Amino acid sequence: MQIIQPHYHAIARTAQDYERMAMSGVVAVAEPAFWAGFDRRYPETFIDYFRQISEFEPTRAAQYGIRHFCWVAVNPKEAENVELTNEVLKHFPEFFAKPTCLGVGETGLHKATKNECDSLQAHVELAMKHNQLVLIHTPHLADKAHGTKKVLEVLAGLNVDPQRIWIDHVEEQTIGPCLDAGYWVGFTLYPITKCSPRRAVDMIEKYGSERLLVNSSADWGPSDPFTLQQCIMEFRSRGHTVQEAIEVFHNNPCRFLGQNPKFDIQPIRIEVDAPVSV
Amino acid sequence: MQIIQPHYHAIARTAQDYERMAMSGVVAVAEPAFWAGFDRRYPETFIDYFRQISEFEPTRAAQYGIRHFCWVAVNPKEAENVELTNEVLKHFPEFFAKPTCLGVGETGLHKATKNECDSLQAHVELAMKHNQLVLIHTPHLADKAHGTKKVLEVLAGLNVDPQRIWIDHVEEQTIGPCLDAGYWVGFTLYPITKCSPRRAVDMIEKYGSERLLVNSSADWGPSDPFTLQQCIMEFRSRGHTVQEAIEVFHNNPCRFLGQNPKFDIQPIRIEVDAPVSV
Amino acid sequence: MLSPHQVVEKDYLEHRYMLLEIAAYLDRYDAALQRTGEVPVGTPAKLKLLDQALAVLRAPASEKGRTYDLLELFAK
Amino acid sequence: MLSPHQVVEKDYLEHRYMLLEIAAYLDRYDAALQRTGEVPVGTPAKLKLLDQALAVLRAPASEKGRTYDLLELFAK
Repeated sequence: MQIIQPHYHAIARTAQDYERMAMSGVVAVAEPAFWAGFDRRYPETFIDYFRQISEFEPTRAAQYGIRHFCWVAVNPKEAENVELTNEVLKHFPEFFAKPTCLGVGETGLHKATKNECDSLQAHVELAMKHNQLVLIHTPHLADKAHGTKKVLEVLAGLNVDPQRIWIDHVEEQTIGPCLDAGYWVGFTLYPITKCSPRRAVDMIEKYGSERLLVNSSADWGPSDPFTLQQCIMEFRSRGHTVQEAIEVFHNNPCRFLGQNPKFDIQPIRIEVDAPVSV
Repeated sequence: MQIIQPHYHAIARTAQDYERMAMSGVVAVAEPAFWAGFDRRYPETFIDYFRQISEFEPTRAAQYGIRHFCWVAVNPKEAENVELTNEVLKHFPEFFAKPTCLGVGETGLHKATKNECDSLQAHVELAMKHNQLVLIHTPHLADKAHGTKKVLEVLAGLNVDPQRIWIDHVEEQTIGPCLDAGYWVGFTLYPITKCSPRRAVDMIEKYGSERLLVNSSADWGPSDPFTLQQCIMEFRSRGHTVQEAIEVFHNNPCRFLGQNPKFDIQPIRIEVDAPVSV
Repeated sequence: MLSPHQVVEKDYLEHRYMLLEIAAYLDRYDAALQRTGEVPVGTPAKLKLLDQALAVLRAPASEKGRTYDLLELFAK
Repeated sequence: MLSPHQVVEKDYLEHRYMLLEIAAYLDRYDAALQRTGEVPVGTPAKLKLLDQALAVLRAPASEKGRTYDLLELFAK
């Protein structure tokens, strides 16, 4: 089946992952800027990181016939370093000009501190000023409810187009308010501890498939790109059609990401051709 | 680490499994005769199956430096066909003469019917008569408690050496009586639904590591040879030493299987050599 | 072997996750009832069994332990 | 979508398995206490939380559902 993986940290994943994704129908991935496992100290590191995901990583993906797009951001965990954040933000417009950069992400909150909220606001404002898409990370586990509420508060105070903002890592507790406020939402699927493929399908069945993206976990921690394909299997096993699956796992990413004209993959429909005469 | 996988259905597994097992330290596997997913009709099929696991499969394993041993049996599920069972049993002595055949297995019970019990008895008696080892399958899920009790009753009525009998697939509910009666016990680890690596380690910690074998699930159904290595990781992560792990996952199989002199892999001990002088 | 504190910490998140999965399973059944308008004749046997298992997990452990007791329950 | 009956049947064994895992986790804590002879000052917070979650799973579902309620509980 045709699949788009809209949130994928390729630099932390193997060539084999690319190969297996290609073989299972993945046609495109989009790579948000992420935390590296430690707090980086130098703006220069970020610039080189953005170069890596906007210049080098597309060549790696291309070897498997996969399109690669990216996003730029200072990670919420690093937003405590205000000077670093402001310095890096100055360079965003250079990357907005790259042919595969879709916008700002993943910005968002981790512990929802004052500095994090300021950084989130600065990220979103810069994106809106440059007509970019935004991908917002919400905290995990016990911090999720409070952090998501805070994200919504920060956004409510800004002049944004909600349709161009995707709030990621929603769960049963947080999906409602995000959809109600007009944003796109995303599920991130984990092999264990966080949102599972089954629970994601439950939420799709409950809330419908509009303004909704699904991505696997895929980073340097416990994660598995194939939780996305597991989710498609689960979705289909509950009696949903191939076309319904394509709407969620291929066409929805086209609809959201395609708001940036650089993302030129179009929604598709499976039609029965002229019947074979017997 | 040095690992022996004492219960492995190689004909249902891939060359990649062999390769990855070899790379993780597996030095030997033993393949009991299994059910094929449907009830076989012809004794001839069994003869060819026993030839496959006693003649061909060792050559496949050898390519990865893995020793391959086997066991012969009519599966409990097929014991309802009394004529078939009796016909196949006649051929066992030919296979007992093979250089890698360790005995009779997996016999045992599935639904604990009269015919199954008769077959189990005939299997065990034949093994004892020929001085062979015995591997006994116990039923899964809701049938396990009753089926295991019945296995112990059948064995109690026979003249057996308990030390040469391994009762497999024990869980918290059934391990006690099997050990108390002097038999060896085995845990079979599944990725889901049955005994997990963690629960197996719990039982090792509770009952000690004597007369105890651990094997992964590895057949044509949902199963994973690497649940065995997961179990070793879990065991080590709880503070048990490498040598303690070797006792359970390498030396215990040597102790049980080595009662048949064809199994000539010896227990090992990791010794610190002359210290490096600085 | 691990201390009691280490036991709790080591695998807490996985068991938290399992409880969420079980919650979602029960919610899924309710959602299916609501969707189909079906009025069940009592709780399905398997869900009753899970509920009894939850009761065992909440009660003080027996001498043989909760895992043993759950296996006994599921074998009925 | 699946019927209520199909929902129960499809994943029953996995959830049965998860309850056994949770039982073994609680047993493991008890075994560690017994082994170390440690006398805990009350139940650890995380185990209390799991017990509260078990209570939610046994109670009638709220309007928002059990998964929602468990997430709220775990976020406290």
